[in-house]
Amino acid sequence: MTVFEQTDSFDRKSDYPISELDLLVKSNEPVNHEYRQLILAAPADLLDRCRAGQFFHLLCPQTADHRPFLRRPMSIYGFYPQSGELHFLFKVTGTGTRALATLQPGDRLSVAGPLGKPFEIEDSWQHLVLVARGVGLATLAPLALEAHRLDRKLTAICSARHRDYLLSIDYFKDLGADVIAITDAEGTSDVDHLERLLEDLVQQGKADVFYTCGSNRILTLLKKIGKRHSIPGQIALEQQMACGLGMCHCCVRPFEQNGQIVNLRVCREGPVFDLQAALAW
Amino acid sequence: MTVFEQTDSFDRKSDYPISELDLLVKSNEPVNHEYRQLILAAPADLLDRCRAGQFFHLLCPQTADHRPFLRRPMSIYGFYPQSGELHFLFKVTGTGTRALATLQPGDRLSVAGPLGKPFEIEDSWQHLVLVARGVGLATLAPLALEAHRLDRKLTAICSARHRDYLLSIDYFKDLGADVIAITDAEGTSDVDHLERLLEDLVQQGKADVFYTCGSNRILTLLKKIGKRHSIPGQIALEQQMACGLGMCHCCVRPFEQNGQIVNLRVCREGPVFDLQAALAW
Amino acid sequence: MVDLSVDIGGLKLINPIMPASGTFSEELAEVFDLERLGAHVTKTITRDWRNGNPTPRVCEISGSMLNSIGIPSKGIQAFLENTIPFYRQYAAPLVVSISGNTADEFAALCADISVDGVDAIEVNISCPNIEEDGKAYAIRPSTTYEVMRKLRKATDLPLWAKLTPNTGETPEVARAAEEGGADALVVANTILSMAIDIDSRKPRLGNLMGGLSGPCLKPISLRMAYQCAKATNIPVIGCGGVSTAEDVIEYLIAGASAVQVGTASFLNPTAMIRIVDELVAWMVRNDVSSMDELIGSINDGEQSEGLVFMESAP
Amino acid sequence: MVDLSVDIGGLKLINPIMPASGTFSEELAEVFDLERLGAHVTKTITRDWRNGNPTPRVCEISGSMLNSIGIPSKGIQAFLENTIPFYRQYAAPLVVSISGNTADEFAALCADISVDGVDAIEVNISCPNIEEDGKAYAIRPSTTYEVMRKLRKATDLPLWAKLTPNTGETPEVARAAEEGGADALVVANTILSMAIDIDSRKPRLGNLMGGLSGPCLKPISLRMAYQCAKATNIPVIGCGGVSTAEDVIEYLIAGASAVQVGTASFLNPTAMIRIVDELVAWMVRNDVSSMDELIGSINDGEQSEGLVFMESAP
Ligand SMILES: Cc1cc2nc3c(=O)[nH]c(=O)nc-3n(C[C@H](O)[C@H](O)[C@H](O)COP(=O)(O)OP(=O)(O)OC[C@H]3O[C@@H](n4cnc5c(N)ncnc54)[C@H](O)[C@@H]3O)c2cc1C
Ligand SMILES: Cc1cc2nc3c(=O)[nH]c(=O)nc-3n(C[C@H](O)[C@H](O)[C@H](O)COP(=O)(O)OP(=O)(O)OC[C@H]3O[C@@H](n4cnc5c(N)ncnc54)[C@H](O)[C@@H]3O)c2cc1C
Ligand SMILES: Cc1cc2nc3c(=O)[nH]c(=O)nc-3n(C[C@H](O)[C@H](O)[C@H](O)COP(=O)(O)O)c2cc1C
Ligand SMILES: Cc1cc2nc3c(=O)[nH]c(=O)nc-3n(C[C@H](O)[C@H](O)[C@H](O)COP(=O)(O)O)c2cc1C
Ligand code: FES
Ligand code: FES
Repeated sequence: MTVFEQTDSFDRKSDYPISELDLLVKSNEPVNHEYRQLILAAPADLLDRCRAGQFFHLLCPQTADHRPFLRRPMSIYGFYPQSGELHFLFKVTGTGTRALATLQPGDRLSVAGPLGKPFEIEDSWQHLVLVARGVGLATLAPLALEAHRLDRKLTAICSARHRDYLLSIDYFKDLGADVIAITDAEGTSDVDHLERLLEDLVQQGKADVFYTCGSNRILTLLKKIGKRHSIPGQIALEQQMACGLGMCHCCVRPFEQNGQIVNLRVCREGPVFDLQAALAW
Repeated sequence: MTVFEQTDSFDRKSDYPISELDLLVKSNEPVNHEYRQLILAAPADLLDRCRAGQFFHLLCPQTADHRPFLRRPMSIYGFYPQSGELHFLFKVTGTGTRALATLQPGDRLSVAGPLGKPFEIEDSWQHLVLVARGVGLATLAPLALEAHRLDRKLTAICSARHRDYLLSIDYFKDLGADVIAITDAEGTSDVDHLERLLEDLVQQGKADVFYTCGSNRILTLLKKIGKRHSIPGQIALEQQMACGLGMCHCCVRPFEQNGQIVNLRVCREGPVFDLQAALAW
Repeated sequence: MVDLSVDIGGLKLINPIMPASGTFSEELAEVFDLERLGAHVTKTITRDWRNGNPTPRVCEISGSMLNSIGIPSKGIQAFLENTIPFYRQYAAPLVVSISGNTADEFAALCADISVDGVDAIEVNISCPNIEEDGKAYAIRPSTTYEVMRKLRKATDLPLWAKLTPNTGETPEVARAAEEGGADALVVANTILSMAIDIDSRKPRLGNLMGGLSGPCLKPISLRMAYQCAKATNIPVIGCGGVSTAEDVIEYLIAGASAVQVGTASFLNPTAMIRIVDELVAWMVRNDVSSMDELIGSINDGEQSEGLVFMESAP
Repeated sequence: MVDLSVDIGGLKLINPIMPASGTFSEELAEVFDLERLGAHVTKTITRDWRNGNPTPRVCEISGSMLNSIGIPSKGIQAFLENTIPFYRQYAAPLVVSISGNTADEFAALCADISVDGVDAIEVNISCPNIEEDGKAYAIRPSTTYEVMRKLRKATDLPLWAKLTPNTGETPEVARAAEEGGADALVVANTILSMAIDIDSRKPRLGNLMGGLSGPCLKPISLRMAYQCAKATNIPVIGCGGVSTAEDVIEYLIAGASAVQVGTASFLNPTAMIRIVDELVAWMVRNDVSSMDELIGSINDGEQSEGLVFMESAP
């Protein structure tokens, strides 16, 4: 029979890779009329564990109008151990993100993470190509920082409906990336045009690997070009999540592995997957 | 087959006695460390319908810490058609009242009412005696105003643990009432002392009717004295409520009617009942 | 121009919104015009006077409430003398909810209440039945069928059977009610629940247990409404957690022809007319002009057949 | 000094807090020390590989959630090779949840999983059973008894029967499980529910229906835990909506000897250890030194006997 005193002495290790923490909101400002950037104050040891491509699971606040029940997954947009900041870039869409939008500096937000498999940058990948649209840029932004740190060349193809909606362009430029902006408004974002851009990069030897997230259209195209030229790739995917940790199996998506279709958990085996294994949906 | 346009035209009468309204909070200040006074801005036609002894059913706000589900009944502490104000005096006890305590000027509060049967003042009742303790004073306060309006004499016996907790004394005095304060601290609030006070009033011909609320001890005593001297009385009672209107039958209490014990709805047949019919509990 | 009318087994309602039994009474006429409701449904009555359960009769739990009122009743005489004449003022149909301790007593009450001014009888076969160890008729198909047969013989009025969620055989019970002669199903009553005060260690309801109603009940009743609509050919009236027009629409899409509103009227006495107004606004916004466009319009694909008889969570 | 230990039919737990099946996995070891839990309970497994249900597999509803995961399973082989060795690292007992399509298959799996490293078997008799029209065994006393008899013969390990709320016969089913050989009852699984997206008119779960879990379920499971504790002589493990120490205490007072925590771990991965800490703090504050002072300590007076078999809301 075991007898306790009120104690935490049972914690055998103190360095669990995943934390559940109430963090202080430093700011939560609109970036444009759909997106907001949320900056939390975070302890250095948490930020040290963050990697590009990982995400946090956020317990959005309860407001009079919005009562999200489950947590909401959000990619790490930036993690800065020096300044003690954790950044998210989010699009206000439904219940949870609307509640998130109400957070004020000084409020607290419960975060769980960092979660999931990060992007990989293999030693031989010197020229990285990143293709992103919309909120996908939030997920890919820290990859640019990592590429910069590792002194790799980076081309960022940023797609949006309109120049006004192009996010993070300056961020990528400041990190020394070649930025190619394509927009629906200018008619430069269609698949054919994107394919030509990518083929050019391949011809110039500037595409050792593709990184992307989200869009079906871009996935299909990148898979095709990747296969054609044997260029590897990684994609960050989304799926609705309950636990975010791997316990509930609600976040599965089908993938192709060794010629078979298998369900993998986006929160655990992902959110970053091999581009060729990912299936369009 | 009936065909609608979006319209309220089906409202055949526009003067329903009971309203459900979102009212503006004008103030919500602590009165002492347990009680708060809540002042709402209310339309004159609502205030015109209020009577002493009636109550409103309040939809307390949802806060991060408190999620009351049902409404909470609160006596009308004051109604002032001229200034357009509806007053409540409440004790912070549980979930609902704690949520109520968070209301800020400018917030809105949904109220349903006025509800229930008011106190009566018969023409022959010239000398009114009011005995109240704690939050009961909230319920009896508007009766003092009504007595003043009708030019009746009023003796208010106000009981509390300590002088510091005596509420509304000045309010009663300003309305010309004789105020007798009795407290536990001074040893003046016990039943025997109260009985002597009341007997004195009876002897002086200053007790045509008793009004009270709440306390079992006071109820038992007033019933005894009332019976002894054939003095009528009224008591405002409390019971947990769901609908507040008479629909759900959750708020019943037993009463003696024609020698039989019957369940009556506090929200509908009450909250004001004949003193002799009320049973101690 | 939108048409909110619905037809419940021959009974025409101007709109699909009506109160749930036990959460409505004459007093609500002091809050709004009762003529705006699709129907009026009375609190369940019994033949004789009944006191009801000990207090506390309600308690609130996380996001909903429990009740154990216990059907206090003034008996049939008072009902015939006071209640029916009151509702006669209105054109809206009057639905009288009744209950009985034995099937025969239940049927006799059904006959005696089939009077002028009553437009339909809702039989509350989801309350405890002393012939069956306190289990409700509607827990089992067999007892449902038997009591419905007797009730059917007792009246020519439309007969609505109110089902219980406290069963593992919803589709079978629904079919038994239909075969027994029900003209419509009210789906459903409250689900048996409990709450304990940890300080006093006493049950938070005077009667130990009570019924859960309100928002928490909605996904359960909605599932039952869907199952009942699939399993039978009679109209289903959804009941459980309705508090917005969206809730109504969800029930209609699932297959209900109308809904009853209970607990929401406690939180907002004007809830039902607000819901009617919101429903009209939604229809205008979404270009839906009649209830038929909604009722049973669920996109359930292939799955529906196999799954309607499922009674356990997958 | 407080003693949190409990005894579940001979199995000693250091405290009464353990995860609910399907809401726990090895990954939680990355969040806190799993040794702090009373037991480890695995996701239900089946003999063969199973894909699980189509997505969306969860949806949130007012104050709770629905799920229809559908028991995806890697099969027994992977489980024996990977999962059991993982949990062997810990002293906390390992409880393996299993299910089968037929009683015989179920029993065979039960035998095959009775290996070293497994401390108890939780039999999920609340999932659809193809021999009974998709109804779960635990919907009826008869099917409960039959499957439990077979399972009992298949293993010498402690056998925990996980009941379903989708029944009108909770006390009878509990007794059938006891008579069939269960050493403890887990009360209960999720309740069958549904939600519809009114814009697309599609069910909000890929599998049409799913199970309700979380706070909304608590008053229902608590009532069942109380009924089961009254109806049988075996320990009851409460499950449904536990998210605070107060919830645990409510279940213990109702008669449960331990509790399982499910949905709360999704909202707060550290919920279970927070609950253990809160429980200790509550006991210190309230001068309660052992679980025995709580278990079954409800002040239910005279009523309990008559009402425990009630299955309809009063
Ligand atoms: C790994 C990962 C990283 C993400 N990173 C970002 C990011 O950096 N910035 C950003 O704006 N968005 C991101 N998303 C999407 C974000 O999680 C959803 O926009 C958000 O959950 C929507 O919640 P809601 O309550 O506002 O919407 P609702 O539509 O009300 O949500 C209803 C339910 O669906 C789920 N859901 C809805 N859309 C999505 C979605 N696209 N992906 C997963 N679940 C969804 C919600 O979590 C919730 O459970 C990410 C998603 C994943 C899986
Ligand atoms: C007609 C009437 C008039 C009242 N007038 C006043 C007043 O003017 N000022 C004031 O401070 N209080 C008044 N009360 C009591 C007040 O309603 C309760 O204090 C309040 O409901 C407590 O709610 P809570 O959530 O803070 O407490 P909790 O204990 O958390 O409430 C739990 C439940 O019990 C009910 N409840 C608890 N105490 C009471 C009570 N004494 N009476 C009725 N229901 C109760 C609540 O409404 C709620 O449903 C009145 C009660 C009634 C019936
Ligand atoms: C206080 C109360 C009393 C009730 N009384 C009855 C009743 O007498 N007869 C009945 O059939 N149902 C009764 N019910 C159940 C309701 O009619 C309805 O089925 C249930 O509350 C679910 O609907 P809701 O979630 O909208 O409240 C009662 C419910 C409540 C909350
Ligand atoms: C996502 C999810 C998956 C579940 N999977 C299983 C399962 O495999 N086997 C089982 O017996 N119960 C399963 N359950 C039910 C839980 O074990 C538990 O009985 C239920 O969720 C109620 O507890 P809660 O309210 O604490 O979540 C699952 C529940 C959820 C939410
Ligand atoms: S969200 Fe639970 S397993 Fe991925
Ligand atoms: S509170 Fe509903 S009848 Fe009194």
